[in-house]
This record gives sequence, structure tokens and C-alpha cells, in this order.
Amino acid sequence: MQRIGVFVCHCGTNIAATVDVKKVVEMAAKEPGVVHAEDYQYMCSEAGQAKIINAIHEKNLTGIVVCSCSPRMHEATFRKAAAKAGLNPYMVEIANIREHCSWIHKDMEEATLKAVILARAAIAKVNLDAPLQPGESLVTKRALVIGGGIAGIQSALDIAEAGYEVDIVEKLPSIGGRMSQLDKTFPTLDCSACILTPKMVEAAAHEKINIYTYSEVEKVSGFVGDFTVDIRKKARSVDMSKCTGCGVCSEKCPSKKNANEFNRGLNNRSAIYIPFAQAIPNVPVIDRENCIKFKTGKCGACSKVCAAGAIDYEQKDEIVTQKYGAIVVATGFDVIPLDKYDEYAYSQSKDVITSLELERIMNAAGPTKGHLERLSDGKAPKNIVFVQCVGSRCSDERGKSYCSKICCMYTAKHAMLIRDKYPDTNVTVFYIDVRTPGKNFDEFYRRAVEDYGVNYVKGQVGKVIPQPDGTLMVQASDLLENKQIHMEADMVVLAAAIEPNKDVRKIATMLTASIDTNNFLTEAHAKLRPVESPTAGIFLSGVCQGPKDIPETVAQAGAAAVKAIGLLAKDKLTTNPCTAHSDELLCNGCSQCANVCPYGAISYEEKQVNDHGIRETRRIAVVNNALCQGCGACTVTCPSGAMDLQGFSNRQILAEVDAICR
Amino acid sequence: MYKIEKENLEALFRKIAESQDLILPIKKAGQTNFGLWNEGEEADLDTLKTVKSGKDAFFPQSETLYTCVRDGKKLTVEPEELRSSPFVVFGMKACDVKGMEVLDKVFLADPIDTFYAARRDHGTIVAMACHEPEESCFCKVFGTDAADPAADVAVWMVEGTLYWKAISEKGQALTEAVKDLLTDADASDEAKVSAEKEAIHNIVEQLPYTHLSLEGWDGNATDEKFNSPVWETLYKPCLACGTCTFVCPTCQCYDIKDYDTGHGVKRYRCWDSCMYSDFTMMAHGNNRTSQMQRFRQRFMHKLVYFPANNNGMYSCVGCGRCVEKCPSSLNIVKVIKAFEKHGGEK
Amino acid sequence: MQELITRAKELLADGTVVRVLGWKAGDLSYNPEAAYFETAESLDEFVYNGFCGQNLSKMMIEASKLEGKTLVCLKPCDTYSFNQLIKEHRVDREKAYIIGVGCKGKLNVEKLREMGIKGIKSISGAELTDACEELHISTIYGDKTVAYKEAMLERCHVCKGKEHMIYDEIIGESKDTKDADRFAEVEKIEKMSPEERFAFFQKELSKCIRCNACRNACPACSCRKCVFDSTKFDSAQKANVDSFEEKMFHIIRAFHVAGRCTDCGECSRVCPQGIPLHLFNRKFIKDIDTFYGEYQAGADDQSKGPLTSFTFDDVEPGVVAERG
Amino acid sequence: MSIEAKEEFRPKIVAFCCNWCSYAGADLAGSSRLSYPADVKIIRVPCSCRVNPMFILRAFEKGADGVIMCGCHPGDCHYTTGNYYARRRMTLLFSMLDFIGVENGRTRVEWVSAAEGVKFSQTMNEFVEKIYSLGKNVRLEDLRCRN
Repeated sequence: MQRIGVFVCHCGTNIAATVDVKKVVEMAAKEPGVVHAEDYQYMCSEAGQAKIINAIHEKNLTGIVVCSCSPRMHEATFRKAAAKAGLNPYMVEIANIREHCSWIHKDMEEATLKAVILARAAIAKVNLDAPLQPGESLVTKRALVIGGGIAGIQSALDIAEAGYEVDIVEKLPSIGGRMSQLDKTFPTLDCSACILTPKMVEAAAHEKINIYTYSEVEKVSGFVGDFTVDIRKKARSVDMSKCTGCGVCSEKCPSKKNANEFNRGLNNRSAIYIPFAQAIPNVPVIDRENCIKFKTGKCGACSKVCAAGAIDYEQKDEIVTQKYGAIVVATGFDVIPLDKYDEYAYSQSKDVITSLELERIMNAAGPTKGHLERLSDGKAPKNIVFVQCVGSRCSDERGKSYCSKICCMYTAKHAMLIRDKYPDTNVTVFYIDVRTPGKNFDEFYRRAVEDYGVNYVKGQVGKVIPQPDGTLMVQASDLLENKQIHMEADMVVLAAAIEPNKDVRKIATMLTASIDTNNFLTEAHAKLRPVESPTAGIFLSGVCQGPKDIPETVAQAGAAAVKAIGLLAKDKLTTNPCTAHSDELLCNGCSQCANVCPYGAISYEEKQVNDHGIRETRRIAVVNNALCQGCGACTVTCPSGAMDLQGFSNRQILAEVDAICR
Repeated sequence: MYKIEKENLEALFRKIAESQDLILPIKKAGQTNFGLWNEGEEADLDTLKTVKSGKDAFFPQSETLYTCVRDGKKLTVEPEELRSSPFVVFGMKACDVKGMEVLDKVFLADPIDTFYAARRDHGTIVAMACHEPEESCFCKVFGTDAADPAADVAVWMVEGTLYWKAISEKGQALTEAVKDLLTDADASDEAKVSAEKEAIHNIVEQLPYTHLSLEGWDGNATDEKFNSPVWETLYKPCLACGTCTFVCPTCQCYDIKDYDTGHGVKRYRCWDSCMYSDFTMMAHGNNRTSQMQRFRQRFMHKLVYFPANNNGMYSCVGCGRCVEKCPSSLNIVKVIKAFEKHGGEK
Repeated sequence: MQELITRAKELLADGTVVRVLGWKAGDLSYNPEAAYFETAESLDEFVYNGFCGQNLSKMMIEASKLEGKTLVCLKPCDTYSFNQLIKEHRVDREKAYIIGVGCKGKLNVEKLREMGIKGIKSISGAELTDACEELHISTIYGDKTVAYKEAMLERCHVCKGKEHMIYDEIIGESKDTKDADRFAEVEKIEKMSPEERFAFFQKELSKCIRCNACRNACPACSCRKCVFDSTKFDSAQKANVDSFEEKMFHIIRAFHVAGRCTDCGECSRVCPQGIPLHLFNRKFIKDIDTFYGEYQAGADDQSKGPLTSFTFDDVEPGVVAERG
Repeated sequence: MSIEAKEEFRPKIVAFCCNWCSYAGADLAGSSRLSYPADVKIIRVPCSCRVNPMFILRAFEKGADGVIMCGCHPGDCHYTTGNYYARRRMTLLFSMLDFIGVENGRTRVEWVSAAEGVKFSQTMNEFVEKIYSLGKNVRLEDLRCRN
């Protein structure tokens, strides 16, 4: 049985004018367990707190009830006061007799009765309170960034600049990501490589940044401040320490007909290759699937020509295990596959391309060396049609329900660049809406229309039909003119929807980070915590969280970095003690609690238990206090009542119910 | 002996209910159980076996023992009053009545259970012969005569007429009270009752369980039966529910619990089942940790421990309710037969 | 049945399984019991007929803790429960060799008693190899013939189908026994006035003796310790002292299995007082189907249950009041 | 319902409020002096997903005449998803209570944000009014708890 002290606050006249404070003291004193009850003008004042401290000392109180204003106001104050007197701060409960009583009632008798009942409920709760201790966990001062695109690079640079070690894991042979494939950027039209490359170099040169390219995250365990991650460094077959990046191996490689991923498969590369000129690291990798040496055992041309002796066919995958305090996810995006969009003839005609393919075509390092030409016959297109929202804002299962956000702007960019460089080319853009909400965005779009004469048509393209003469017949509707259009085109460019990188689901599962139905990572709060995952210690950078353009990505990458830095700056983490706890004798191990936990805080272990003499190994839920935020979703899902919430236990809430209803 | 036509029974019930509580089989939502009769209630004397035996008239499934009333920090204890008014239980069967004998051994032995004793003192049992015994019945095995129940009043229902024979003093008093409604039975009526008894005996002889042997089951068989490996397989389908216990006329275990009313505590007792995992749970745990042990306990108690302590009286009366109701088709007959088959092998 | 026994003997002999979980002949014509068989000889007592109604999937929780594989006979409807138990990590798929046994509807001897049939000596027509159209019952009080369907358990009238959801092999033929709408009873009650509904349930639930058979038979109620036996919610009750406790027990029992209940019907089958307990579960199933889309627990062993998932635009609880 | 009858019957109403939105909304109602009947007593829970159906039944058992649960608006949950689970649970529970014949106005869920003091007060006024019109809870109480 607790020894409870009840302290009733007048709050000047805020409470005392409507609630008979003396009566509340009198009634509370009658409750079982209450050994002390008094009232005071302002309990929150120094003098009021001193009364609590004195009573704890004098009466050996084990629990405190303060009948006062909202706990949102002064719970912390009174907890601190209790702690000063050596009482566990979680042995304090507040009866809110101001906001929930005196301020809303006029009748004194009624308000007093209610105050007494609220006090009883708090007394009933404190009777079942148990001292709680916030836990502590150490923070490993190192961050992991998954993904080496502009988002990952920016986050890594910001974290490194703050003085913490950062590892970037990039699954491709080079960092750079999607941005390295772009030709120009909107709305300034500066060259993508020109602004990205220096960032890549900076990251590679930074003493605090360590880059694992051609590597993947294999396993993640642990929790905020203390993650352990296995990184698989795939065998490059080239010794990075010896390679000089001369490129002779690629030139001499006899296997040359392999689709060049960097150019979206529009041309070929050799089996040993450096993905692009500015690649970091500037070290080739052998594509073992297409390498003759690996396929037949005969060849070895690259090894023969490598003066540095860097080629190593025996190289094996390597697992690096590293500890991290924070993880930034920057896994980026890809465009959706268009194989289901036969109406646009994407699979049927070489001259129907995606916008990303157009980027490569227009890039000087691309498959056509930057000349705008049809991939079917190399001729310069005279009529180009752009189709917007291919798979974006889509109601059927082929596409995505969301707006991909960047297409309107890059299409305006493409249209403008084409009209600028090839003024006698006609450019028509079919759109549903043109969305330009960004700095200088609308001006940019208007320039395309007004200064560059791009023909914008509001309407959807119904069909693209390849003609025998090699042209494309575009059937569309013009919604403003309310008519059907049949238009001949030499090239059709599709603004395909973007979607999160395919690997993100696997990564999210490893991180126990939640993911939405579109595979975008979910933020901890849509408005207030947009760069954090609900799983503590996981931060979101770039398009993995939702469609973004480059400046937004960079901004979010910085924000994610700041959140990670804020975490890494701490030596220890204090955990909220009001967390869920599973009673191992009652737990069924059924996993229902883990299914509703938004924080991935529940895991299972096979544990030897002694259940009143029955010894057996059982699957038992274990809550990680560092991750649990104390929402209680698990406690209700648990049918046996094994899962309970400290500070708001089942029996405590029931005791409050009983006290109110009696 | 007296008699009364079936269609006048309602009047008889009304008459009894005028002066005391009348408890008899009542059909509710398709099931027949003993319940307090009120005007308009559907008495069901045709169903051979009520789901529960009539024991709850004397030993209810739950009853308050006392109430603590709280006023501030003060507690006042209000004892529960004992039964002080008479009541009649009408329509128990011979096996149910025999079950009362078993309960008496437990509750009326020192220390006397005053709640039970008060009900026994004030209750009059009118028991009915079993017109058409069923395949699950095996009362004869335990020496019960389905045709001649040993209660305060015995009644026979033969072709629409109820024959009434007072046996005890209480039975005679009740007969006096309702005499207006009864008519004297003559010799031909006596003959009809005799014929009914004989018919019942004939049927009983044909029942599949009637010739079950209890050989080897007695108070001396403790070690042999307790240590038998037969239990290990027998208990397996047991769901650990309390069906057998709660329908049994002789099970008498109860638990005592407190209920917080908000103004105090009601201390009550309620039937418990030795099949439950928390039966006799104590602070350190439970002395029977497996379902096999709990299952064994039930039958050892009925067939070995009880006779050991009560001059050979078994605490099974062969009513067959467990045979009909066990969700897993287990029952005491299967237990007895299993030992017969395995010859009590060790 | 012979095919089943032969196959079981083979699997025992070749070491695939170390025991067989099936049914053993009872001592009356209608009371076979669940049993383990560990030797070929013991299988001589094996039976499988219309009275083998018990859902053996729950017994696999204990069997999963034993050494070696257990051959378990599961009827089509039992396999849903087994899947659900796999999903909840309560049974070990690797420890089970599942023979999906055929089913032509399971029988309820109480139905025969309701027809006034008593003193049963023998029943024929309930073997799986029979047509299962008629039952011939020989009693002390004369012989009777009844239609098989008349004696079937309620659940078989709303059978989920002849397909086994999980199995290693299938032995025996199944028959379509569905002749009623699964939700008809629930709908009938929904159409009553609140007063009538209250009276209906009050009457039914007042029969409850808290024997816990419904709970203990239920494959979804597989908690090591039920809330009604533990102190966690101060809800340990052993009797329905007040009619509130009847409602509390049955509402929470159904709520705890909502979204997990496969509608196997064991609760109603085992109730000694004949309370239509499946109505509670089926009401939840009907609501889940209506509000969140059709969901059949146990149709697979992976999907998230309706109470551990959500959509952003789920109906509001106010829908209950709006529905009137 | 007449005023006299109101004086006789004072309902007991339990309101479960989530700490982050609805409890704060109730605080705002208080600081804005927006009154609602004293019959309502609030229990603070971290999130609406902490509310177990057993709590609600317990309230009725002990004599409550109405139970209302308030949480953050869907989409605004402090714990991101708690109220979505709570919404499904309560929908099913309320439907079941209705099914067994308990008056469906005795239970309610309302989403109240920290800024919605007015809504909190209005909701409580409405709910109390509804409970007055339904009268005493007799279908889901334990008679032993009667005063």
C-alpha cells in the first residue's frame, strides 16, 4: 500500500472560486492510502513545491497527487519537486481540476464533487504507480548513408562537416545517382554534371567520409544510437588500390555488346567498364555476367593489358560490419517501367522514349554525343510530342496515384532546350495540368510558351501509332478546344512517373522503418517531423520519402543531416520510461503486437521460461525501450494482456474508471 | 399414494408456489435446466436430463458469503443471511438425489457448511422416476434405482397421470399442503406404478453401460491407479474446460473470490473445476502442473479418494451428463473401461 | 478410412512421422475422441466418420513441442485454423504432416436428441464412404431414419468449401454441404429492434455456465493464459454472478479473436448449453467484410489481420449509430 | 425530457482522451471557459490506440451511462497510426454492443485536435444530452455496483 499525499491547489481564485478546496482535501483524506492532504494558494510556486517536499520527508510519502491545472502545464514541475525530495518522479499524478473542472463549471457544489472524483481517480492511479527509471543507451558517433546520389552525398557532407564519421553505401560502381544522368537542370539550365561533380569529388576527398561503392546493406540490427550493419562489398574484380583509372582495359575488352545502364540501355559498353567519365571512384568493374573470362574461363584480355596489375578475377564479396549511431536513407528513385503502356507504343517504337532517355540523348556524353536524333534512323526529328503524366496521377493499377512533381518542369526545360538549339523543330506538350509551384518555376514555364513557342495542349494522348513511313501518329484530345487531334510526330517523349527505388522495401524491412502503399518511406509526422522515420535513428533524405526536385532534395538532405547530427552530438540517449513491457509468462509470441508497432520496437526471442514449474522454451515478445514511444497500440492488440504500458497500465486505467464510476 | 392428472400439474405448481419457492426444470432457449418457477414459465418434465443437475438449488453456482461496505477508511462487514424459508425442488431424478447424498457427505460433515445446511434444511425434494432412460445412463452401476428415487416425495409419470408417494416427514408435510389437488390412488394405480417400475428396470438392463464393472476401483487402489500409464494417453483430448464439472451432480469444489463493487467488496464463492489450470492456484504456483495430473485428479477423486474417505461411497452417480456433454467425448465411463482393458497395467 | 489408416501406417513405417493425430473409436456409436497413435497396431482403433467433428488444429500447438513430425488429419475447415496458427507462430509447419481428410458434413448428436431420438444403440450411414444422405439409427425405443443434413452441425450448413487451404496430401472425398447463407442468422437479428436483440441475447447468454468449453475449444483462443483467468485486467471471473459478466465474457472472447476467427464453429459445437456462440464471431466477420473488405482468416498464413491493419479512409465508428 | 427528470438522473460519463490532441483540446475548452456538464470525467491516455474495449465495458459494468473516446484526427496521430487502429477497434466494438441490444448512442468516438476547444465542448454537450435522453444504462451494468 502506498502512502499518498494529496495537494490541492487554489490557483489563486482560478480553482478556489468554483471548487471548495477544503472539501476536496477533506474527501481526499478519506481515501485508502492517503496519509496526508492539504491545500495551498499556488502549489506550483516555490512555497507550494516546498510543501510537497516537506510532506514527502515528514510523512514518508510514496506517492503524490496534485489537484491543480493540467498535467500538460505543471506535471514536469511537480515531478521535479518530488525527485528533489528523493521520490521517484513517476510516482506523481495530477488531477486536472482547473481546465477540466473549475474553469468550465459554475455551480460550486457540482464542481467540488467533480474535483473530488477526479482526485479519487488520480489517487487510484497513484496507488498502482511503480517507480520508473529512464533508460540510457550509448551513441556510436558514426553515421551511415544508404545511397550515393545527390541526397546521400549532401547528407554525408553535412554530417562530415559537423565532425562525424560517415559511410556512404552505394550499390552501383559509382556515386552520383540519378542526377549524374541529367543533362541540364531547371529552372537555371545549368549543366547537371558541372554542379554535381564537385560535390562528388568533395565527398570522396573528405577525410570523414568513407565511400563503399558497388556495395549493399545486407543486415541491420540494433536500434537508435547503436545500429550494427553488415555491408556487402561486391567483388569488383579490380583492385582499387592498384588501378590508375587509365581505361585501357575497357578499350581492349572484347565483350562490347552489353547494354549501358548509365545511358539507359541506349548504347553498349564493354564488360569491364567505368560507368561514366566523372565516376567516383574512377575504377572499372567487371560485369561478371557478360565477361568472357567468367563465362568461359578463356580471355583475360584486361589482365594482360593492365600495366598496374589491378585485375583480380579471384576477388570475392566481402562483408564489412560497422556500428552506427544514425542511418540516413537516400535510396532515391527510378522511372516506372512502361511495358504496360502499349497505347504509347513505347515497346514498339524506338522513337518513343522516356524523358530520362532524352536527357541522355541530349547529353554530350550520351549515345548520340548530344545530337538530337531519332534512335531508329538517326534523322533529326522535326515534330516532337511530349506526353505528361504517364503513370502519374493515375487511377488504374498500371500507374501511381500521386503526382511525380518534377515532370512539368523538366518537360518545359526539354522543350525550351530543343527549341533553342533546333528552332525549326515543332514541340507540342500534352498535359493535364501544368504545375509550377516553385521559385522561378512559373516564369520558366511561361518562357517556354511565350519566348520559345512551345505548343502546350491541354489534353491527353490516347494513342501513338507507328506508321509504315517511320513516323508516329499521335491521337489526342484537346480539352480546351474540345476536339480530337491527329498529329504526326517524329519523336514522342513520355514523362514517366517516378517511383521509389525497388530496393527500398528490402531496406525498410531491415531498418524496421515503415513504408507506405507506394513504397515511399513514411515520415514520423507528416508535418512536424518530415525528415525522420517513425523508427528512431532513421532519417529520410530525398525522393525515398516522396517526389522532389533537386533543390528540395538538397534541402531535405541537409535537414536529415541536422537531425542525425543532433543525435550523434549526444553521448547517451535517455529513453522514455513509459514504454510497453511484455510479461514473458503471458506472452503467446503471436506477433500481433509487432504488426501494429509503428516503431519496430518489438522483436521476438526464443527464451527459456519457468511458468510456475513448467519449464519450456517459448517465443516471447521483447520491447526495445530505446525505440518504444509508449503509444500503447500493442497493449490492446495483445489478447492475453501480456503487453502492458508502464505509467498507463491496464490496471491503472481500470482503477481510474472504477474511481470515476463508483 | 396419491395421483394427479398431468393437466392439473400447473395448478399444483401454483399451489406450491403460493407458500414457497418452487424450483423445477424449465425450458429456456431450447435447453432445460432447474429454475425458479413463475406463472407462465414452461415447466419441462419430459426432458430426462436437465443440462445441469438440480444441485444448484442447494449449492448454487455462485453465492455471496458476505459483503464489506466501505465508508472512507472504515469497513463494515455485513454477513449474508442463511436460507430461512422453505422451498421445493420438483423433478430431480434418482441420480440427482443420490448426488445430494454425496454433497451431504462433504458439506454436512464437520465443519458444516452453514449455507448448504440451511438450504438442505429448508428444501423438499420431489423426485421423479426415469420414464425412458437413455444410452448414456449408468446409475445402476452405482446402485441407484432409476425407478424408485429416494427423495422426500417420489413421483411417477405414467400415461398422463402423475403418481405421488410421500417418503419423508418433509414429504408428508408437502403432501398435506397440496392435498386438495391430489386424489387417492387405488390398487390399480399401484399396479400401474409397479408395471412402470418394471418397465424402467427392463430398459435399464438393456442400456450399454449398465454392466460396467467397477472392479478394482475402491479406496485402496490409490497407488496402483495413480501411477498407471493409462492416464498419459487418456487425458490427451481433454480441453481443460469445466463442462463435466459443472454438469456433474456431485462435483463440489468451489473458489472464493472478491468482487469490488466500488463501495466495498462482495466476497462470493463459485463453482470451480479441477480441470482448470488455475484450480487451487497458490502464490508459489499450482501443485498440479499438467493437464494429465488435473484430469487424473478428477477421476481419482470420484472413484478412489472419495470412497476411501466415505466408507466406499463413490462420488459418481452414473447420471451420464458428462457422457453427453463433454466436447471431446471423454467421460468417466471411458476412464473405467480404459483401465479394464489395460488391466490396470503399470 | 482404410486408405487413411494404410497411408498413416506407411508414413509411420518410413519414419516420415512419429505419431498420428486423428480419432479413436468411442464406446457409443457417436462419441469418437481425438487421439494420438504411435504404432501401426494402435491404428486399428482409428476411425474417421461423421461424428469426428473436433478441429484438431489446436492440438497441434502441443504436438509442435514434441520431438518429430506429427501426422494430423485436418478437414477442409480445420486447415483455415491451422494456417492462422502458423501465422501467429503457435504451431510449427515443419512439425506437421497434414493429411487433408475429406468431409461430407459433421454430425451433432444433440440434433438427434432434439428430434426425440433417445436410447441410441447404433448409427449407420455416417462413414465417409457412405453417401451421407441418410442416417439409420437403431434405438432401444425403435429404429429411426433421418436425413443426414438434419443432424448436421450448424457450421456445415454454411460450409466454407471443400478445399483444404494447406496440406501435404489429401485423402477422401468431400461433399458440398452448404445450404444456407452464412450471415442469414446475423442479418435476422440485426433486423430486430434493440429491445428484441437485447432480450434474445439475454435469454441465450443466461444459459452460459462459464465452463469455458467455447474458449478452450477455439483454435484462435490459444492464449497461454486467458485474460479471464489472469489478474492483468482484474477480470478473472469463474462464474457469471451478474448477467453483465456473461456479456463481458462473450463480447471480449469474440473481440479477441476478431479478424483471426476462421468461423470454424467449434464454440457452438462444444457449448453444453447450446448457445449459438458463433453469432458473435460471425457478426464481427460480417462487419469486417462490410467495412474493410472481405477477409477470410486462415485462407493464407501471411496476410495481416483486419485489426492489425487499416486504411486512411476507414469508416468512422459513428457508422453504427447512422445505420440505426 | 423534462427538467425534473434531469435533476433525478445524473449520468456518469467517462471520456478517454489522448494526451496529444484531445486532452489538449479539453484543456483549451477549459482555458476558453467553454462549459460542458460536470457529468463528464476525463481519463488521460497516451493515444486513442491505448483504449482497450475492456476499459469501455468496465466503465459500463461499474455504472457508467456513456463512454466517449477522443483522439487526434486521422492522419494527425502523434504516433502516426494509433488512431487508425483505434478506429477499427471501436467500430467493431460499438457494432457488437449495438448487436446485443445496447443503445448505440451510449458510445461515441470523436476526433478532437488540440486547437478544437470549441468542438470538444460542443461534443461533450451533445453527448451528455444524448445520454440524458437515453436514461440510465441498465443493459450493461453489473447490479452489484449500484449505489
